[in-house]
Amino acid sequence: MDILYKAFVEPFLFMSEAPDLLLQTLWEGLVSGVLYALIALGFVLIFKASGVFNFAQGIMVVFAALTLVGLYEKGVPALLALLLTAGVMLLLAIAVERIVLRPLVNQPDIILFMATFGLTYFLVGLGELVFGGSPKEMIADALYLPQGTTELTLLGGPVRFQHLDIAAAVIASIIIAALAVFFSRTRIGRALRAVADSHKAALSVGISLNQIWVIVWFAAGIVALVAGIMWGARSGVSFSLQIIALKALPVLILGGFTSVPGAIIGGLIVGVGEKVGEFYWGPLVGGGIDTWLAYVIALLFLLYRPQGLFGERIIERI
Amino acid sequence: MLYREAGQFKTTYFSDMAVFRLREDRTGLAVVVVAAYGLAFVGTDFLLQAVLIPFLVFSLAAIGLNILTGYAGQLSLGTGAFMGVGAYSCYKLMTAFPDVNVIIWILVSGLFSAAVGALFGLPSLRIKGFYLAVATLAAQFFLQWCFIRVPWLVNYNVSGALDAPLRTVFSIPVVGATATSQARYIVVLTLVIALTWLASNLVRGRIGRMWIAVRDMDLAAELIGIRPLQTKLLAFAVSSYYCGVAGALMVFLWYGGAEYDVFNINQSFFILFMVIIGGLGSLIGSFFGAALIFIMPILLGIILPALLVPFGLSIGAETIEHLRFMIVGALIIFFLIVEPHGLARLWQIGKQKLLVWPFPY
Amino acid sequence: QDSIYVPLFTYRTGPFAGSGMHIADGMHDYLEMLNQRDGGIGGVKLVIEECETGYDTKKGVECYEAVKGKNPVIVNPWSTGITLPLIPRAAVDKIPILSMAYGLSASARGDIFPWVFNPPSTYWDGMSMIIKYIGDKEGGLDKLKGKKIGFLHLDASFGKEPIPLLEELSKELGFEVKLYPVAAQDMQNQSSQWLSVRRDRPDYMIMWGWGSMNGGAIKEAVRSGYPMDKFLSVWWPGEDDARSGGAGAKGFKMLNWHGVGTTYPALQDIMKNVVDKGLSKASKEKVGELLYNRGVYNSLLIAEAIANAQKLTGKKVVTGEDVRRGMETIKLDPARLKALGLEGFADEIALSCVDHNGHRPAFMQEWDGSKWVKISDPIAPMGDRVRAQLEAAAKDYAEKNAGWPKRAEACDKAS
Amino acid sequence: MEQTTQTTGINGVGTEDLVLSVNNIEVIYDHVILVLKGVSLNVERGGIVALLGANGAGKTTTLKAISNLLHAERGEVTKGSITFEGQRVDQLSPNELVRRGCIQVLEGRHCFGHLTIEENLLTGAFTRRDSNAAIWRDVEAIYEYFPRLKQRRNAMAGYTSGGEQQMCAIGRAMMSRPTMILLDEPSMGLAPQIVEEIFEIVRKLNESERVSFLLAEQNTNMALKYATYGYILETGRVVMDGPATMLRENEDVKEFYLGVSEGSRKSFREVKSYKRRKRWLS
Amino acid sequence: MRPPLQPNRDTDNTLLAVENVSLRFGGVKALTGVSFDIRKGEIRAIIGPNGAGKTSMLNCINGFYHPTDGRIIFKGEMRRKMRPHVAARGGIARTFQNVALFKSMSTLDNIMVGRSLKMKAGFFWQLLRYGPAIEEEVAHRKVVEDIIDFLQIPHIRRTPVGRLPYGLQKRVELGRALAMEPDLLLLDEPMAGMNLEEKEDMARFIIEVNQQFGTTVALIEHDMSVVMDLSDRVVVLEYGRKIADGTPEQVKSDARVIDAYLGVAH
Ligand SMILES: Nc1ncnc2c1ncn2[C@@H]1O[C@H](COP(=O)(O)OP(=O)(O)OP(=O)(O)O)[C@@H](O)[C@H]1O
Ligand SMILES: Nc1ncnc2c1ncn2[C@@H]1O[C@H](COP(=O)(O)OP(=O)(O)OP(=O)(O)O)[C@@H](O)[C@H]1O
Ligand SMILES: [Mg+2]
Ligand SMILES: [Mg+2]
Repeated sequence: MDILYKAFVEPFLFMSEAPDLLLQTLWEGLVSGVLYALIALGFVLIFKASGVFNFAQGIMVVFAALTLVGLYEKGVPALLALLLTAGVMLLLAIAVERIVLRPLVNQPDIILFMATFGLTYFLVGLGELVFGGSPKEMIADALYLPQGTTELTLLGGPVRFQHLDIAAAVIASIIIAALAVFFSRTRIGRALRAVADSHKAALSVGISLNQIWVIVWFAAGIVALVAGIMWGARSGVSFSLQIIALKALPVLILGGFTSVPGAIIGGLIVGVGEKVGEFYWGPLVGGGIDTWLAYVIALLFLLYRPQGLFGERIIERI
Repeated sequence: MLYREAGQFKTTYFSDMAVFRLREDRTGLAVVVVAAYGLAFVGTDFLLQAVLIPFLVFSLAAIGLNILTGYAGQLSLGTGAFMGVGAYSCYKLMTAFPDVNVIIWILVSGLFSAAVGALFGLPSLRIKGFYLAVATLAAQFFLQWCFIRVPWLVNYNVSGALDAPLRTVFSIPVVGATATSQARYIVVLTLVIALTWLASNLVRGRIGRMWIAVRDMDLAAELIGIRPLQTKLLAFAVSSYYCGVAGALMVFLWYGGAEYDVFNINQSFFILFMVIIGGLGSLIGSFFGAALIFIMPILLGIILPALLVPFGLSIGAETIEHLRFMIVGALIIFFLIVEPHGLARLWQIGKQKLLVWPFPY
Repeated sequence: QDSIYVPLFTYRTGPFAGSGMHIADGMHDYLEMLNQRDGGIGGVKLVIEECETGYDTKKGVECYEAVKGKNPVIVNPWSTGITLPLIPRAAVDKIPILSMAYGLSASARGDIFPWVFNPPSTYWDGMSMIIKYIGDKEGGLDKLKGKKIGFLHLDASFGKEPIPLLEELSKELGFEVKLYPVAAQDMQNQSSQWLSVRRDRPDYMIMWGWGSMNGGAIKEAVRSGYPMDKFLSVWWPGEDDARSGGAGAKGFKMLNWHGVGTTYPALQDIMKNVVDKGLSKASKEKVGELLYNRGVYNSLLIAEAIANAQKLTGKKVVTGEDVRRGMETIKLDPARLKALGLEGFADEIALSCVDHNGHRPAFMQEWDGSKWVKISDPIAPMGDRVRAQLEAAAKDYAEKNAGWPKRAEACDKAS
Repeated sequence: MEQTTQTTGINGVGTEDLVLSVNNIEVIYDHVILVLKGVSLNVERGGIVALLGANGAGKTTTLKAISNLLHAERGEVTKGSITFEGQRVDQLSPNELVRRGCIQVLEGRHCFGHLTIEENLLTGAFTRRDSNAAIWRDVEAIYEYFPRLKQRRNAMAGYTSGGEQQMCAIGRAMMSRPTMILLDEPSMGLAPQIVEEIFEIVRKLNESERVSFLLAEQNTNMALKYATYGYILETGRVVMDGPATMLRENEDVKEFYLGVSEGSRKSFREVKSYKRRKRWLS
Repeated sequence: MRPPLQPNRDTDNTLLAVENVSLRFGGVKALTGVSFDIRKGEIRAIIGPNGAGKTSMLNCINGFYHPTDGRIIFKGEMRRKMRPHVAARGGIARTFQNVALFKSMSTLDNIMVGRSLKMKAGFFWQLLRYGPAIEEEVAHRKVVEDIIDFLQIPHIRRTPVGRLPYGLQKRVELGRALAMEPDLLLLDEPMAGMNLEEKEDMARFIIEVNQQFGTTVALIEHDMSVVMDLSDRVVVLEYGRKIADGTPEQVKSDARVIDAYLGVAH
């Protein structure tokens, strides 16, 4: 009885008692959601456009952020460093296409997935070789990212909003809107979806996989750079950041591998669900449940919709 | 003419259905097995303890995952956790009943992991492909959380970790501080050979065919009367059984004590990669994969410095590590490009070429 | 063989590299300094070899097996996860293990773990010191009644180890404990934990973290406006971690037991003989930082144990077995420290066959925005309490590891 | 129809008039499986060439070798050469070939399942640089050829029927405005009416826009009715070739491919099994 | 044309009755109120233009689609929401329009999978591959070899079917369906992509199966000569509705059928 009360009544009582905390929790959830979505977006781009599940997205985030900071430390002005980093991501995209993807065209998804794992290994080694293993600070000021905090008294309590988080939310929304339009409205966007469906058929109608792949990997590289800047400004830039990419998985799956808006909605659901769950129900079992809560949330949604909320329908025909 | 199919006729279906249809293959296998046992007596501690035992353990786990992912086509990222279930239940069993032969408990602990695996396999009826990975990821993180949060699992150990009490087989210690690497190796080798044999029986029979059918086209499989859920769950259970046993072997015969962290998501990925690079749907591929993913970095760690020293380049351990990462990554990509279907296929092609040798086709 | 082989398990790669590399540099540079300055120890050159573990148990065990054949005199796993599987092996292979202020706390009991050393203090010591410090600030331990103390820890055995003690103390002293576990994959993503902190409003926060968890926590604490002077940590954060919190991190406190900076003659020697000669991987400004000096302390113990072993056995080239004895006879009193060029670097410490830890006091230091400032006298651990934990743990280990060998090694007297 | 055949006889045509010429190619799959053992064929400008042969003869493989799609299946051309419009194309990427005007309709449909029928058609125009208006005009033209597609234009291709997908695949290829189309089993799975329709389209494109065709087809009857020239492939070798009219008169072709032995068509009911089975077993 | 040796073909002998079946996917009406029956032992053809709903009809019969309306009675039992594997157990086997073989398996194994339903040895025997497991394996292998011989494909016994040319894949698929020893065999365009000779082979197999084992066959095919020669009765669908039903001769001369499907009279 007591346990039922604790599980089903108390949390809600608490929510109504301290609405300011609820608001703060929701805000934190939204912000983490946006940040997860930024990472997930990189996955979506590549998956949607080539059917490749890119395991290396996490390390690409780290790699981009490290390059940016590394260049800055070498004395390159921040904005130039940003441009140069974009250039590096382009080179990476070209190299990946040449060396990894081109020879593996038309192979099963899981093989390409494995290849991106090889890429991850390679990038980890290369990144550490070039930049060393020590954590670095993101050059948030030099990039004119707002710092600071606004504390508002809302619903009877102080609620804090980090300016950085607001910036992240705005930037992420812009990117996502732009990509969503790109995919559904443009010629290249359509070609990207075609490639994801079938390499073979795409080849046969003259879509240049090579070109397409460079484009999406570059786009994913840019998204990784943005994610790297945002995450870096929040948590510092180090190789352990790549672990966070794992959190992008439930987001991705929840939203559907192929949906750009799905990434953001999935991110928000996971972010908010995780924070609210941990905040109100975590203490019941000793806390730390946000390590798996996201996956369980995703699983529940999947049982209802096996292709994720916005994923393309899984075609089952015979 | 070392390797020829010609002249070896099968007069019964029975002999035609043997695993190794060619005499040469059978001899080859016998040689390998004998050599493997032989290594126990000539191998150094390093070879046995740091190379062969883990290699065998990973091969077993890879066989487990291969059954699920390679044969039945269900992608799983929860291998680490399922190994953990095996290890923790083995610990509970062998501390609760210390007098029973530990090998029995190792084998029994797999059953617990099988049950847990089947439970987490339930969503596979509805969820497929990469999406299914989330169900297994949920298993991975949830179970890992349990390992650390349920102190009962480690008998309320102050260290919160698993340790390996002394256990003997025929009064030779095989688990615990005093067990020699020889003894451990022989136990692991024997178990791995036995379980591999059973797995090969299974995958060649009706059940194996049903798994492959579900993998290749689950809709068609259902239309010819295969119950998809049962078949998938069976694959989850059998696969988790193997992983569980591998987990128990890993903790008690290799590490000799471990924290919950050894069952983390990286472990799951690690084994998945062995399976893919070795060859999905191939038992021998599991061994190849384990060798490539586990042993190759060790070799590189030994070879690289030796290679670089003559050039007057003395480089630090971390640079070697970085190079090792890069080379392993590059090699993985290289092997995939050479043969996307894994080392097992490469092996097969090699044999085929040998069969027609000296003609090119 | 006319050299002594000292393998160093290090991690300059992987998620914990940010902490690991400074430690590695400190360890390496001190030993290298001895080589350069004195030609080794007792005239025998040290062969220093790093083995990269990446903080990964699998690779750590592999490193162990790889160095085992080369007659290592001591092994420093630098990871609790790696230490655990090595403990039973060490006894068989006769290689001492030095897990300096980490690892299995029970291994402080030399009578049960003759091959394992974890000076200068256990985590229980550390926790009791922090509580004592908080009590002092509040004006007495009895003032803790009704207070709320949050415990932010890595969700692993390392982070969980002090919990039983903390809970016991809470019962006795009447304060409330709130636990905030951080999973390894969420080290840099602690907003959930800090939200809960905002909900619970603990009067003090105690942190037990490693790697990027420390920096992440400090950042989040600053972000969520937690008063930094109430935020205390065990001895693992470094300058990088504190710096990442920016100006807001000022006031953050942590336990420490050794000096920072390069004012000590031995560190000057390191500068001169190693860093300036380009033999170090550390950049100049990192020399003398907290974790660097932690590594130096680690090597100080190794070197001292080797020197002791040489004295005890009369041999020049000593083995692991000898160094184990050397370790047990470590006695670093102020005079000895001064002789080593480390006057005032650390509190004195003496180990024995029974006590492999020392249970030395540590002091509290505070981040002033750019460096650590010592702000307290040495705080002694709550001896009795810690002893009780230790007894129980040691007994527990021996019981659960049926067949755990009785100590057969003879006992040496410190010279 | 007879006229077409006669006006564009193959003999005596100079190489500059060959759109496509395949020279003695050999194809190996997976490094060990030898499938084509020296196949040569020519397609002259404005020709319709039929590629006939039993299952597994290597028709599909030949077409894929030409359009360079073999790489994607781990097959490779190990000998011989292929020229299109007078230039070697064996090393070109498939999309470059499409850009130059040679497109293949894959056997077994291969529509983009998650794209709608209309989007499928539009991807066909990927390599074109013309205005949107021109592209939409062509889409409408295809809807005119296949009214069924128009009805289902907004359906996801993966959910359409087999025949609808086949039409979609053919329409999609036509969208690239090619000068040469490699058609692999265009009639498979189509209703008789549509089959006629397709061959009529082939003829129309051929006549009005001088599009050349190489078609692998099992429906020999139809193929030889519309083609100008034919090759018969058996186990990776060309065993017979000649103008369509000639092939149609050949006794063997009649018996094995057209099913008119002794003057009239046999009923499928009366087929006996004593036929020359050996041909399977080589 | 066909030999008049059909002994018991009266209406009581209905094996399967489709009554008023409708099937909708969102706005698409794949089938609208279709009724017909299949009698024991006959060869029943279903024809119609592309997208008429033929494949969907077969999918309803073996439980892959569930009709939105109407009912299907098989062997006197009405089943509404039947899972495909239940249908298979009940004796319905089929081949598919887009070949649905298990690509990585050999011909032999593909057909062996078809025997799965008939194999009973338990898990533990399978593990040991001993006793009942191996006896059963050998026994069924014999049956499968017979099927392979019957279909004249012994030379591709061990080839992974993914590598086979299309026509042979269709044949293997038939083999797999036969291995199930079905009462009702559904064939979806079994002769697509075959040349004449191969069609003749296929026709012979179908007739032999029908006559020797008395298997009832439902057949979709676009090649009119095949349909006319083989089938006892023909259903014609257009836009999901039945527009004709009768003997081949009746259907062939039906004006609506000519108009909708055949084009020119054949
Ligand atoms: N990917 C592949 N790997 C190995 N062998 C293949 C592959 N694709 C085709 N083959 C083999 O190549 C031969 C020729 O096949 P191809 O598909 O070209 O025949 P086809 O003439 O088009 O037959 P169909 O009329 O059935 O389509 C066959 O024997 C087939 O087994
Ligand atoms: N799962 C589905 N979802 C949506 N529409 C479907 C689905 N299955 C079939 N359809 C539609 O129903 C109609 C009938 O399809 P069906 O496959 O039964 O045609 P068919 O008669 O077999 O044609 P064909 O001869 O071309 O194979 C088609 O228009 C198709 O697009
Ligand atoms: Mg073909
Ligand atoms: Mg159909």
